[in-house]
Amino acid sequence: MSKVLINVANLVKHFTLATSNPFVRDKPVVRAVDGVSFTVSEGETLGLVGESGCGKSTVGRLILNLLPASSGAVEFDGHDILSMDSAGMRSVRKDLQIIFQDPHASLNPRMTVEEIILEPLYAQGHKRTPELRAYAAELLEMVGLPARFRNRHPHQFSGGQRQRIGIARAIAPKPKLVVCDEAVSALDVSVQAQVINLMQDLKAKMGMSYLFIGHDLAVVRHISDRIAVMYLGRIVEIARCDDLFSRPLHPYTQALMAAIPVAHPRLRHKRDRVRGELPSPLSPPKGCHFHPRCPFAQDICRSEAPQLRQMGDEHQASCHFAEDLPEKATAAQ
Amino acid sequence: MSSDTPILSIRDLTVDFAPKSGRLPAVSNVSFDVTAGEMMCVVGESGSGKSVTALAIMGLLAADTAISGNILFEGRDITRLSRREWQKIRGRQIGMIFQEPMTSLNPVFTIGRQLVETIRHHERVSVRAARDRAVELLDMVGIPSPRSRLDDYPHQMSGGMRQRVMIAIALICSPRLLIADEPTTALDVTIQGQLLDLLNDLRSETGTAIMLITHNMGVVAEVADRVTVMYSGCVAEQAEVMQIFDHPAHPYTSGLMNCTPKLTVTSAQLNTIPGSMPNPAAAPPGCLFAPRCELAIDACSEGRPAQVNLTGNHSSACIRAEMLLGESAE
Amino acid sequence: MIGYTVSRLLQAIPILFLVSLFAFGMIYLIPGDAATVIGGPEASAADLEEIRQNMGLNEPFYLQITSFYTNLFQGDLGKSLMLGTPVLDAIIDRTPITLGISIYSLSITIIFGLVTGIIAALNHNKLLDQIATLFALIGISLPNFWLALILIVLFSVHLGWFPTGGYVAFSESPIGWLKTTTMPAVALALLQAGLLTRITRSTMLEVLSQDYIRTARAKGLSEWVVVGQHALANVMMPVVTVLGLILSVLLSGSIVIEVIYNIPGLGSLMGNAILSRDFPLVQGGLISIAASLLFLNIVVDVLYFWLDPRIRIKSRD
Amino acid sequence: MQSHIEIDAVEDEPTGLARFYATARRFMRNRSFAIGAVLFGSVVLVTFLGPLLTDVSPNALSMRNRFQPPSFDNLLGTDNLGRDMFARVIYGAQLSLMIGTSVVILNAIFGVMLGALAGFYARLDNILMRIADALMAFPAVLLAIGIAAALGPSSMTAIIALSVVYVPRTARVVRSSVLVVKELDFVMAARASGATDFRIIMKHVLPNSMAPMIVQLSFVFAYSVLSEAVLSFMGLGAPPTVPSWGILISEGRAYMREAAWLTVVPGVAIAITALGLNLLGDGLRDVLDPRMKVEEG
Repeated sequence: MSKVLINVANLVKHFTLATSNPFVRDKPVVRAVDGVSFTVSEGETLGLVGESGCGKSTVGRLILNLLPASSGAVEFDGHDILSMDSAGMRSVRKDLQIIFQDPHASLNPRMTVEEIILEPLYAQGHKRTPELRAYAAELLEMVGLPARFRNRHPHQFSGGQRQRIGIARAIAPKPKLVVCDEAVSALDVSVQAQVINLMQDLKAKMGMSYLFIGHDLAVVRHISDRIAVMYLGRIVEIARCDDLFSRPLHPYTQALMAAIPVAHPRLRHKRDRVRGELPSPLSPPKGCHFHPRCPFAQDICRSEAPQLRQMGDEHQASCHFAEDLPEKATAAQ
Repeated sequence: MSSDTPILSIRDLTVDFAPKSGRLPAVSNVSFDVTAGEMMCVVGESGSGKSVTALAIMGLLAADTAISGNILFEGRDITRLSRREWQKIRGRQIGMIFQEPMTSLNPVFTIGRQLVETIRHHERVSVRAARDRAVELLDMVGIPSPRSRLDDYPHQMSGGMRQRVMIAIALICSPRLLIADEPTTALDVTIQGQLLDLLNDLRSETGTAIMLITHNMGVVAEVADRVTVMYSGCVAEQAEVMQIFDHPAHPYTSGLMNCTPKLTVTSAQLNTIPGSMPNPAAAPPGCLFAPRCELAIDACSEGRPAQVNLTGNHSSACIRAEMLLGESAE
Repeated sequence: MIGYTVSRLLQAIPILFLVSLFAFGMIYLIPGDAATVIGGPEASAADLEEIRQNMGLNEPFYLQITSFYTNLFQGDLGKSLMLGTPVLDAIIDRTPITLGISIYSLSITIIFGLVTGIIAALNHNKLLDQIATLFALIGISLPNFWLALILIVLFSVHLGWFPTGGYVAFSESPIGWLKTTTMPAVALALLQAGLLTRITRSTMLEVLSQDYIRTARAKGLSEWVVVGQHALANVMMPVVTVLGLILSVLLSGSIVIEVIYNIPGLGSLMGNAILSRDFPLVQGGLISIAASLLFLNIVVDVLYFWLDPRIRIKSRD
Repeated sequence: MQSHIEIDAVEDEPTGLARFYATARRFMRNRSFAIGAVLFGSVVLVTFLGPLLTDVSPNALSMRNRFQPPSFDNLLGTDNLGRDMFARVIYGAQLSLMIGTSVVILNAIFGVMLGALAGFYARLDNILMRIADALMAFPAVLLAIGIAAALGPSSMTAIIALSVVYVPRTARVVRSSVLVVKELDFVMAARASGATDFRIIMKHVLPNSMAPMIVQLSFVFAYSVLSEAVLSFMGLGAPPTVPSWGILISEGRAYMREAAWLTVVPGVAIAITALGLNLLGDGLRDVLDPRMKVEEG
C-alpha cells in the first residue's frame, strides 16, 4: 500500500450560533463535524458522500485550514496543519488545492483566465514571466480549452468551461491533494460526464490524490477508490468501493443505495424507503444518530453511540449490528 | 388505469421572450399529449425549454411573451381564454408544484393559512371546515401530526416537508392534471425517493395525470409511463418509457442515458456528449443537436428535422431515426 | 422578544456614548478661541470671560469632560446662551410643534410614497411607472427649502390661500393649524415621499419576482389577493425598516423649513442656536435628537422583529 | 485520452478602442444613464464653457440695470444690484461642482478604506461600525450645519462637514458589499492558495465590491450639491461674496414678489444637477449590478 498523504484524526467542528437574546448562557451549538477520522494515500481518491447538512463540505474546509477546527488533528505530508503558523501554512498550501461546486462564484469575474489560473502561483510569490505565461497556456490545453482563450473573462464561458478553468487553477501549483467540493454537482449530466473524465485523466497524468466530496453515490463511486459515508457529522462507514456496494454494513449506507433511482424501467420494484428526514444538527438524536430512521434499531442504539469498527480488510462501519446486517437486510426484503 | 383520451394536448407551441432579437425561441414547435391518469415525464437539461413549457400551460409567463400554437385542455384551447377564465382553470383543474420548496411558499403566512385560503377560494366552506380539510390533505401527503403543523411557518419545516405541503395545496381541487417541475431536484436522495413514491401513490388513488419535469434519467426510469425528451426548446423524441430505454431513436436520448454514471457498470471512462447546448444567439442552421452528434451527416445541417412517426406512439426528430431503431433491434 | 429588545437597548449604549462624545467635541472644532467665536465681534472682554466661566472653558480638559458627563447623567444639558433658560426645557417646549408637523408630513409621505411605489411596480416599465419614477426622482432632486419658497410665492403671495409663515397651535384653532402647517408639511414630505416611492417600488418588484408569488398565481388566486395580500405582506416589512431613515431626513429638513416658515419648533430652535453659536443648546439638541432617533430605530427594529415570523420564531426555538 | 473540448465558440472580446465603444454603447443603452449623462454633462459643459461665452463678471454692479427680467442682454436677468444672473449662476456652478467633487473624492478614499477594513476584519468591524452608527444617528443636514457652525463659514468647511456626514454612509455600502464578496468561492480559492490578506483585498475583494460604491458616489455627489445649497442658504457655507447657489436663493428671497427669477433660476440649476446625478446613479446601478438594492440616505 502506498504512503499515507493526509491523516485526519478525530476532527471536530462546532459552530456556536448567535442569538438575539443576551441572557441565554447556553448558545445553541451545531456539531457540524463530530469526530471524523480518515486517511488518504498518495495517488488515491477518497469519496466523501452524504446528504446536505451532514458536514462533508465542512470537513473539506477544515483540512484546508480555511476554517479553524474545534479540535482534532490533520497531518498532511508530515506537517501538523492545524497548529502551523501562517508562514508555514502558506508554503504547504501549494500542495493542497480545492475545486468548488458553483462555477459562477468560483472565478474572479474581474480577472482574465490566465490571471485566474496563475493566481495560486502569484500568491506563492512567483513573478509574471514568459515561462509562467507559457505554463498557463499549457494548463489550458491540459483541461481541454484552447490556449487562445487565456485573455478572456469568466463570463464568456459556459458552466462546464468555467469548471475546467477552476480545475486548471487547482492543478497549477502541482498539488499533492485536491479537495473536490461537489465539483460536478452543478453541471448538466452531459457536461458532468466530460468533467469527470477530465478529472480522471488529470489524476492519471499528475498522480495527485483527490478528496471527492459529493451527494450522488453513483458519481462518487465512479471516481473513487474508497468511499466514506457521512451522517450528521460522523462517518458511519468507510470501505473500498466494490466492498461497500457489495456488502454495505450500515443501515444508512443501505438506505442511500436503495434511494438511488434505477437505471432501467424494467428494474423498478417496490422498496422500503428509509423513513423520516435528517434530524436537526442542533439536537442530534442520542446514541446512534441514525436510530430514529433505522428499521433495525434496538434499545442499545438509542443509548449508546456506536464506534467505527474494523469489519474486514479496509472496511469500517459504526453500527452495533454490523455483523448481522447483511442477513437482516435480506430477511427484511 | 389510463385511457387514451388526452386531457392536455399541446400543438406547435412556440414561446419567444424576445421575438425580434433573432435569438432561438425558448420553446419552438413543441407538440405532445398527456392522457388521463398517466405519468408523463418531460426530460431535458437546463435550457431545454421544459420549465417554460410548463409555465406556458399555467399561463404564468410574463404578459409580453410571444406565445403561438395551441394548448388544448380537455378539448378547450386555453391560450384563447381570458385572464379570468384561465384563473379558474389554474389550481382547480391544473395544479402545479415547483422546484424550489424553500422559496415557493409565502414566508410570512402560516402553512394553514396558505392551505385554507386556497380551499376557500375554490369552495364555499367555513374556515373551520377548510381547516379540517387542510388537516386531511396534510395527512394524505404524509405529514406527521398535521393539525399541529397548521400554525407553523414555512421556515420551520424541512425542504421535503414543504414540498409535501406544496403537493397538498396542488391537490385541493383534485385537479385532472398535476404539473410537477423538478419537484425533487433540490432535495436529498432519500427524500427524493419518498416524494416520488408519494406522487405515484396519489396518482393511482386520485387518477390525476402527472406531467413530471426532470433532468434525471433515473427519475424517468423510476416513475414514467411515457417520456418526452426535449433539447434546446424542441422535442427530440417521445415514446413509452420501455421503448425509450430499449430502443432510443434520437442520438441525444441515448447520449443522455449513457453519460449518467451507473452503479451496475464500472468503466474507466464515462461516455460523454461532446460540447454543450447551442448558444440561443448563434443557433446552428439544421438539427440543433447536429454539432454535438457523432452520427451527424451533411443532411443534418440542412433545415430543422420534423418529427417522424415510428412505431405506435414513438416519434423522433432525427432524420436517421429509422437507422438507429434498426441498429438497436439487431 | 423581551430579550431582543433588551439586547438592542444594550447595543445602543456605546452608540449613545459616542454620540455625546461627538457633541461634546464639537466645541474643540472651533478654530482659535472658542469664546471669541461664541461671543461674536461685539463682545467685550468681560462678556468673553463670562462665557468662559459659564461653559467651563477655563477648566482643564479632564474637568470639562467629567462635568459634562456628570451633568448629562443628571439630565442637565446646560443653559442656553441665547435664551438664558435650561437647554432641556427649551427643547421640551418646542418639541410638540415639530412633532405635530412631522406626523402630518409623515402621513403625506406614507400615503403618497406607498401608493405611488406600488402603482409603479404593478405597471412596471409602462407609462404610469415612468411617471411615478420621474416624480420620485424630482422629489429627491429638488432642494426642499427652495420648494418652500416657491410654495410661498404661489400659494401665499399669488393665491393667498395660506399665510406666508407663523404658527397657530392646534388647540387654539385646528383650521389655523392646518393653514400654517400644510405648506411646511408638503415641502418636507417631498423628499421623503420620493425616497419611499423608490424603495417601495424596488421592494415590490423584488417581491413580485419571488417564487411564492408564482405559487399564489398557480393556486388560481385572483390577482387582487396575490398582490394585495401575498405581495403586500412581504413588501411592508422592509418598508417599515426605512421609517427610521425617513424620520431622520424629516428632522434634517425641518431646520431650514421651520426657519423659512417662521415656525417656533425644534428645527428653528436648532437653526437659530447654530446661527447664533449657542453651543450648549446645539450640543444638547444634537444629543437629544440623536438619542430619540436611536430609540425610534430600536422601536422600528423591534416592530420588524415582531412582524417577521422568520426572525421571531427562530429565536423562540 | 484527451477529453472533448466544448465545441461552441466563445464570444470574441473586443480590445482597445472597440472595447471602450462597446462599453459606452452598453451604458448609453440604459435610458436613465443616458438622460443623466446628458443632463449632468451639460451642467459641466456650461460651467466650464460659460465664462468663455459671457465676458460679464459675476460681481459687476450696474445700478441702472437692477431687476431686469431675463432678456437677450442678460440671459437670466439681473439682481437687486444689477449683477448678471447668468454669470452668477455659472460661478455658483463652479463652486457647487468643486465642493461636490471634493466630497466624492474624500468619500472614495476614506469610505473605501474604512469600509474594506470593517468588512474584511471582524475585529475592526465592531468599532468602526459603532462610530459610523453614532455619526449616522444625527440627521445629515443637522450634523453638517453643526460642524459648519463650529468651523466657521468657508468652502473648506462645507467640504469637511459634508464628508463627515457621508463617509460613514459610503463606508457602510462598501462594507456590506465586501462582506458578500469575501465569502465567494474565488476568495476562498485565493486563501487556499496562500494569498496574503493584502493581496486578497486588493486583487479579489475590492475590484468586485466597486459597483455599489460607484453608484453610491454618484448619489453622494447629488446629496452634496443639495446640502451645500442648504449650508450656504443658512450662511454657513461659502462666504457671501461668492455667488454660491444657496446664497443666490437666499438673496433672491427678499425680492420674490418682484423678481421671482432670482429665486427660481438657481433652484432650477440645483435641481437639474441633482436630477442628472441621481439618474446617473440609477443608470449605473442597473448597468453595473442589476441585483443591487436601492441604497438611499
